[in-house]
Amino acid sequence: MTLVLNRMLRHEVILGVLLVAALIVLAGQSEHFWTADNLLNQGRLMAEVGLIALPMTFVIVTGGIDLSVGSIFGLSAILLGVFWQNMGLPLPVAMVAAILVGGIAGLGNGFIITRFKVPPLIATLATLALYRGLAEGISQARSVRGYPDWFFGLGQGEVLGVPSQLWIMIVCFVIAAFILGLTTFGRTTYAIGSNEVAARFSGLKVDRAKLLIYGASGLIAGLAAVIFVSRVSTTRSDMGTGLELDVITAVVLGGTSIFGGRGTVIGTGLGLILMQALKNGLALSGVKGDGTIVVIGAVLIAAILIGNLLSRDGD
Amino acid sequence: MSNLLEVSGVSKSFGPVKVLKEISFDVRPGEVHALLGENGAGKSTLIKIVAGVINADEGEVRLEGKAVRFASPREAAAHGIATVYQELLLFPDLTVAENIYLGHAPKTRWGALDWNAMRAGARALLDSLDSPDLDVDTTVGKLSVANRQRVEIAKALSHDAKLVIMDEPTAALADADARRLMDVVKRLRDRGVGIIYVSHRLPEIFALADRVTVLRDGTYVGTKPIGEVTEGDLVSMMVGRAIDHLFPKVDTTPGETILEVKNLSYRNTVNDISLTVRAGEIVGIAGLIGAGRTELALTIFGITPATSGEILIDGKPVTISSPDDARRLKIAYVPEDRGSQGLIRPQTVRENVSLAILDRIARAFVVDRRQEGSLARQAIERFGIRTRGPEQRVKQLSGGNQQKVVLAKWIATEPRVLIMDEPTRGIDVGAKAEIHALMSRLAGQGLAVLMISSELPEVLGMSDRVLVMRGGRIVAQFDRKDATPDAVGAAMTAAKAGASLESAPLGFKGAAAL
Amino acid sequence: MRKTLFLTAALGLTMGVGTAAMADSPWTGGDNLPTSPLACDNTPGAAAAMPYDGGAVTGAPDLKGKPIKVVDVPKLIGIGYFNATSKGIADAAKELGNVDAKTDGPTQANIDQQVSFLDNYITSGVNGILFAANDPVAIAPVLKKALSKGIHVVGYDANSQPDAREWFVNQAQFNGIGKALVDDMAKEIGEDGAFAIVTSTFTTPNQARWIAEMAAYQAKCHPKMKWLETVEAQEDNNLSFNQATTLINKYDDELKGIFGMTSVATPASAEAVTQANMCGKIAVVGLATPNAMKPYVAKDCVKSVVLWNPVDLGYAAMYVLRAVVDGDLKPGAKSVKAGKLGELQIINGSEVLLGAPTTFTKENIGNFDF
Amino acid sequence: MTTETPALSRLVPVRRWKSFFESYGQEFVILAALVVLFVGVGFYNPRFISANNLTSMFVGNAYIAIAAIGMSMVIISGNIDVSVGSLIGVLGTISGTMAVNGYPVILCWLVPVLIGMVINAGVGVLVAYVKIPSIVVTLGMLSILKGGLISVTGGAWISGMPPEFMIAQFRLFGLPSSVYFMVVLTALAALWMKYSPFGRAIYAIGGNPEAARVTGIRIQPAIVGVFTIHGMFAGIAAILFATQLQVIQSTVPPNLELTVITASVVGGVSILGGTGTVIGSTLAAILFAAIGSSLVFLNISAYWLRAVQGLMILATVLADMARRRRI
Repeated sequence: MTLVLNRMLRHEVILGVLLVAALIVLAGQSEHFWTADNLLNQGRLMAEVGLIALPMTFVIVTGGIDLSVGSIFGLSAILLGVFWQNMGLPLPVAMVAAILVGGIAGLGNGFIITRFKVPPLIATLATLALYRGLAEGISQARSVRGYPDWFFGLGQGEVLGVPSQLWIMIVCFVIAAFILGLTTFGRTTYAIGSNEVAARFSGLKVDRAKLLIYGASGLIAGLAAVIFVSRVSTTRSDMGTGLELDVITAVVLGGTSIFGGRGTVIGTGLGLILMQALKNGLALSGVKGDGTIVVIGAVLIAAILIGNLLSRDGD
Repeated sequence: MSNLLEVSGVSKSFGPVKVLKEISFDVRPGEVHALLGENGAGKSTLIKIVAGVINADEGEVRLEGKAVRFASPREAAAHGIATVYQELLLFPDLTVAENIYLGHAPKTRWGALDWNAMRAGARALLDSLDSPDLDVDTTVGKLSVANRQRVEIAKALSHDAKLVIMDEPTAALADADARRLMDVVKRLRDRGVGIIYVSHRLPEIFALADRVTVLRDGTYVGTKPIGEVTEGDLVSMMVGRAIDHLFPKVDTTPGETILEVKNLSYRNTVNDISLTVRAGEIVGIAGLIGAGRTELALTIFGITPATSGEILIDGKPVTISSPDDARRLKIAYVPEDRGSQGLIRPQTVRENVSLAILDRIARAFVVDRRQEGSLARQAIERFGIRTRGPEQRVKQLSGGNQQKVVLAKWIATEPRVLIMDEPTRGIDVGAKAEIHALMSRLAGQGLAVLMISSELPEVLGMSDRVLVMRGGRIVAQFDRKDATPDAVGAAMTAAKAGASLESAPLGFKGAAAL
Repeated sequence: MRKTLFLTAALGLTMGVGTAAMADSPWTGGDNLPTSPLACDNTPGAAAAMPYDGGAVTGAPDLKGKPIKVVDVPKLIGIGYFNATSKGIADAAKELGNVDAKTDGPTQANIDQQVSFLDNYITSGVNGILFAANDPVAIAPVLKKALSKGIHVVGYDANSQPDAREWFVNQAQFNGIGKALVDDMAKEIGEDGAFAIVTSTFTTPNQARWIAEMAAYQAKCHPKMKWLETVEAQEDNNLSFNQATTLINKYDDELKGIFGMTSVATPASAEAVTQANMCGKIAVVGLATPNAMKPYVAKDCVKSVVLWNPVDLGYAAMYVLRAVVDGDLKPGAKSVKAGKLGELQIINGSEVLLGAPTTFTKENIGNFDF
Repeated sequence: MTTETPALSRLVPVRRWKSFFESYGQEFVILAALVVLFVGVGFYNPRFISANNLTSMFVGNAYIAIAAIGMSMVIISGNIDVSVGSLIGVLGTISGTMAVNGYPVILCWLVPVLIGMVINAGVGVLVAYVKIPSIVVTLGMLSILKGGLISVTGGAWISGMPPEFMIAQFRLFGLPSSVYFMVVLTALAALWMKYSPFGRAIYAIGGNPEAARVTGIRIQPAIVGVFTIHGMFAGIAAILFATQLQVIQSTVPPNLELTVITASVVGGVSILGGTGTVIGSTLAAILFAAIGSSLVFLNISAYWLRAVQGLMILATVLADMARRRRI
């Protein structure tokens, strides 16, 4: 059993070591880094990317990819404002509706991918442009502001001293880890990514699973958008631009194979934390933003490289 | 006469499995040297070593007296060795002409590829294969399997080869095409080319070969001039044991009809099929490649839902529009291609065995690992899967054990109808007998078994009834006692039974084994 | 053929939708906030005295005269304009001698990243923050957090909500810019000329504000001028160039002038006019930094460029921040001293006015290097 | 040719129109869409199809078409490059900086192209030999190049390049040089892809790597080669990009990689590898330019541009799927 665990978690172990090393170095660079305040705050800042990375892990484990999450994020954000201000819906209803629209947009991706057998990269490249265009067209580039105070509790408030969105993220993280690791749905996800034909031939509901996964990806992007709007108190149609690259980087850094079939939610969590720790820690130790980007790119390649080299003599 | 090719003491292992053990044989110029052996005997591996695709672990290959060790197929080709592969290594998006000349295309004075010469050459080659109907400008992806085979052969011929290796070139060809090909082979031979010819069609070998070498389970059995052996000799050299063991069919009394299919059609590949399978009965389906057998199975199993017709289980009509539907109706399908359709190769035995019954071993969607583990251990024991344990990845198992995993996965669903497509393709003789025994035992327990096989001995040895398909239709039906190789073979190829040996090419493997 | 149908249908559909959307909103690119156009002559706008409406810092240590650490987070880094403000800040810091200032920020004008940058610097413990907001509302929470941690906050270029910072250095009032630009254009192309606008994006607050003020002022004071359309071009050189060229092609002789609303769009528009050989026939008026405009001004393709001096803007912002830290600038003050710029006037409660925008012409443009 | 093939005197029938149409189906569709667009919008506003506007459409987007040539090759080989936008930004900046610092103009043009080839050869090595998926390598490169560029330059604008450096502004027979570059490079690349063994090898690797290996194609060097050539096209695109205007923004052009990938895909290059032509991607780049321009002429707000692009990709891909299924 330990042997199996080792094999399954090899990348996670490498990543964990990297993370610990990074944390130690970063903490040595700035006394502000290793403080509860800073760490909790980082949790707040990474909540949106973190949330979207969870369904993205599923997507990539099935061998797919979803480039449209940033655009769905923008679309949901804009619609939250439009539903609430222009259509006069009560804010809670508008929130739910905006999240649902995200889910529908995600289902749209899933539909194109399963029904027409369009490769996910292309399908979501198309909807990346399409959903962003809709967001811009619908909003006519106007921002919606002036939300009631209670709404900001979601993105700016705290529960038991921990940022509220961090709770949401932790709950979603546990649920995602549970689903992918322990349930029949998780097994189906891995089976699809390893060998979609064999999964289909084994009587698994492949299309339904993919539809659900892409739908969830959109839904969570919508949820993240609502949280984000609450954090920054305004909606704009350009929100979430380029978000997909951050999310995919975190997931791939977390050891999920871009070819599918391999990856864990725990790995994604580690990848996320490593990324955020680098962003924050390097900034605190005086490295500028552009330098941080370089380091993250290099760490991404290095992590996969090390993983490849180690697995070569493993298998 | 000096030897064109000499292979001496060649061994090769893949991981823990030793697939070739000290093989030696030789080929002379202007000779057709048949290579014979059961599936899994190591013929393909041996051919790949000669063709430079893989390297031998031990031993030596000498070409025209000089020791050679090819780093790549291109190097082998440069030395005048051309190969027609069994698994048709073509480029579906490229044209016929280009597929033939890729890698050694004619060039113009300026070094550009000469497409006109390429197309003219391809045309000429195909004409010499009596295939004037094949358009050199169409993409290979649009061709039928038989036509792709012709392209593959033309590709090998396009090299100015001293030695041509043909790996079951006639397997997918109908009678007339096969004869046409044999003419081509003879022409090559007369020109002084040495030919390694792999085929299961014994009559073909007798008509064509000068000498024959037999392999069994990766070992060299012997080389004989064709005149010195009979079919019976070759079969016993190949199989090396009594056939009774290979086909341990237990006589059963079939019970109620479980599966009934009425006028089932799928597009134009499955035409108006009607059949019944009863409990405890094994119904074999024979036919050539492309006869629509697998397509029929896929339609019953819901991968390609029927476009018309009816499927009945226990006399009640059912709708099967997905494999999931079929699974719920207790229909199981062990597919033709283990690697790509049957198994999740990177996953463990445990994960594969539970794949089709995940919902049943789950409590509130959570997979019960303990139950899963015991299921896997039971399967390992019951099916005699040779593995280090439930946590071994299936890609590390041998072909026969992989097939047992697929079978175990489906038996776990407690099916009432079991469809097996090429159940023993590419697995060694011992495992073959085990699979057959399992099949027989399952039927004995009341399963309705529908078996598709291209190995006529298997069909004849295991079936209670034999159906023959051709062109997507069922063209003949035999009871076990009436199913002779001649009769079934003739039905498959639409030739009259009792025709001469050469004109009754049996499109199946090891036909004369019975 | 089916594919062609597909494509045509998709195109048709989208264009139909697009046109419909266009039809019910004659959109100029301005925002929907109230405007306050200035008088057509040169009467200065009445600066209504307002009480201080900026935020208050809590628990700030007394650092009067002591060295402080300051970070400047502009909208984005890597464009000429903010390089210039950053230079001004550095100059001022050097002059003051007791300030350690650095500039850091996102590579795209992205609110999320800007907020993250500010957050990190708050944690790392700076004494003062200078900012140019990508979104006045989105940036407010993090700035308030800074104030609550005893960090002094001064904005420049693009404001936030007033209560999220202490002071804002206003380079020029929106209605002032609107008037200057439209008056310049009218002078060059006449009272009945037609013009178009190349802006960054319709969501950029400053640009949207200026356009709204321009539209109001034009309607009031130059009613016969024809407003053709406004196109978006991000902060992207090549896109701005393409858009300007397309406008020239589309309107041909009808188009007499192009407004460039950003320091990227103006030189790109000038380049488009130059490459179309329309120098002298199409006027380019806009906001731009002198360095980028020198080639066009030298060739007489562009007569004048309006811009406050961004180096001065950064310089002033740095001085204002130092004054706040030292306690020299308190709510209710009427003016503040800013080094070589002298006394700067305080308007609108908590805004420091930089002064009149500079007009760069062939004669003086060589004197500026930013 | 082999000696054993019988006489070649038998005439091969000329390629039938149908099969020609089949292999260039996507190109015809895009051409048709272009014609529809030109006729439709030209009818609405004749100035859309004035020589001036057509020229500016080509000029302003030639660099995208050129970058898409290399991208098409990479995708045909079964890989992808999401870092091309950053690479173009970096190379453009290098070129401009050299020009301002007085290096000979020839070097200012050649050195960035060479650097692009070296960088992408490195990417190719990581993909082919270290076996890291191309999307991961280039995702990493995207960050490294983008961040690195700004770290080094601070995003300062580069201006004051000598006029003889501005190659994109040279004119020949009244047409700007970028148009010639686009047409000539597309034609050369198309011929090369069609008539060179290496070009065919790219198709073979993307179509069926296992078969390619058995056919004797050395896959790993070929992949490195494809990325290197892609680097060359990115370098040329960067030079045109940098010399189009008097000023170089030394940052990474936003979303350029997506535009380039989209041009390739809409041009008929299958993301699964093995099919497509560089002519298609150039046509698609022109189509996008035309759509962008037409929106201004049709008075459609630029808000909808992205939505139209998204629908275009979907329509193209769905139609392609439908066409394939029918065959």
